[in-house]
Amino acid sequence: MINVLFFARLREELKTASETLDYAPEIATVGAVVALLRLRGGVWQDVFGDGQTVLAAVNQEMCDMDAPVSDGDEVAFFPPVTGG
Amino acid sequence: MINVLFFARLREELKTASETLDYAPEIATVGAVVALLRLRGGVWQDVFGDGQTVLAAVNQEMCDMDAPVSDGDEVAFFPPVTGG
Amino acid sequence: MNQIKVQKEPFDMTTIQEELRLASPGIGAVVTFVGQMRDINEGDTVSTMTLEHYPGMTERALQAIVDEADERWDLMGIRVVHRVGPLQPLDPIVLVAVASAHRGEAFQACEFIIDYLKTRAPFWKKEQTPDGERWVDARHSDDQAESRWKQ
Amino acid sequence: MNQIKVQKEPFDMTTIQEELRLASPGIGAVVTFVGQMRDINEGDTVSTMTLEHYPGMTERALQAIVDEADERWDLMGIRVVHRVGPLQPLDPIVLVAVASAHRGEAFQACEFIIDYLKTRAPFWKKEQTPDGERWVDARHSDDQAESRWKQ
Repeated sequence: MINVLFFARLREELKTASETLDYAPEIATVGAVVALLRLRGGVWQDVFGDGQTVLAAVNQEMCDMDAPVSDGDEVAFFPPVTGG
Repeated sequence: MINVLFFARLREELKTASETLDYAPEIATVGAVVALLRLRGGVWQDVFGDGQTVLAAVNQEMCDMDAPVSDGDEVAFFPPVTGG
Repeated sequence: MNQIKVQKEPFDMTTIQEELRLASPGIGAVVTFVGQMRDINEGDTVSTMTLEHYPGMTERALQAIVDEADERWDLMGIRVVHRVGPLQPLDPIVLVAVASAHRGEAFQACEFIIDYLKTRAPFWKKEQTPDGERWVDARHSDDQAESRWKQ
Repeated sequence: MNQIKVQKEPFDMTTIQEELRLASPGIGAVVTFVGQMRDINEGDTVSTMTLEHYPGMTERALQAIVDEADERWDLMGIRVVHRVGPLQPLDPIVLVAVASAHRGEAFQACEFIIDYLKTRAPFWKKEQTPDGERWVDARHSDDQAESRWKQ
């Protein structure tokens, strides 16, 4: 299982804050998780589409799309941060 | 008349905080005032001697040795500042 | 020695700064940055702001930034406090305070921490304006500010 | 909008910072520098320090520095408070606080003001150490810090 979280604009547009995905070797990187989500079409394709800046974190560490994903990981997606 | 002030280490070494000098055209610059004081010899020569860093202000504005001095001015001498 | 807090409640700047500066008589300089909510952004009036964050990751990200500052400079204490939840104009949003023996290091570390926080800590601002709600966009100037520190 | 004070009495950082930051809801950043007395200088224990100044010129020099900061950057308020007379370790000596819409300007102006104060404002420190009294020497590093701002 992979716990997937969405924050801020993404959470609102996707109308979900979190979901769990069954782990499979096909989603062994962050980019592969994104590709899987995009396949759902509609708003998923929009949010994760080309030209969108989506940041990712695995187990609460920011990472790029090549970062590995293992069974049990927490994978989060969110827009560029704007705190401070 | 020129009101001459001494601060900090200079005040202590010269054992005086202020004095007044009669104005004369020969002391029309800060450097000329320094030369006059140095002529007194002893501690005056030490304090204003070569190799000593003495800062000056005319009418409460820091200035260099070429700065003009007029009758009625306040001329101050002091070591490099160390506040803050 | 260093403290990081993420909280809904207002923070007390005085207590934080006093506790930091009194920690050692070897401290010669304390530099404090306070970021507060402005009533205007990109030309529009903003009446309220809501700060969302990623609990857990936020603290880790702030800790990593503070640890990096501590490695780069010779410091004697760091405090970072960031508010989340609803905020009004003039409310302090974030405080970064750094103590050191000499001022140069405190200034650099304080600015470094807030620059990195702006691009690396998972906070998101949503503004309420007369035209409705909107998410605040990331600023290019914040990316530039961060990139200064990469040598 | 700007305030300069030279005083024997301790100052209240909280009141100064609060009054500054609440002056306008357009203020987004407040950077504060506090310099405080260290119990050690050049390897020696310092029990007390006495700050002498040049009344009249001090205020003029500080005003000139603050005016120059105001010209160089887009600021929304400046406070400078400097103590004179006897001080103990951990006593705040000087506070410089700068408010602006955005943080970059507040950081730069605050550091500029303290750098210039260190080389241009007529204050002199005398330390009491176990070996007796001594005047503090000017630091070369302060001249270097000042020269950064001359472009």
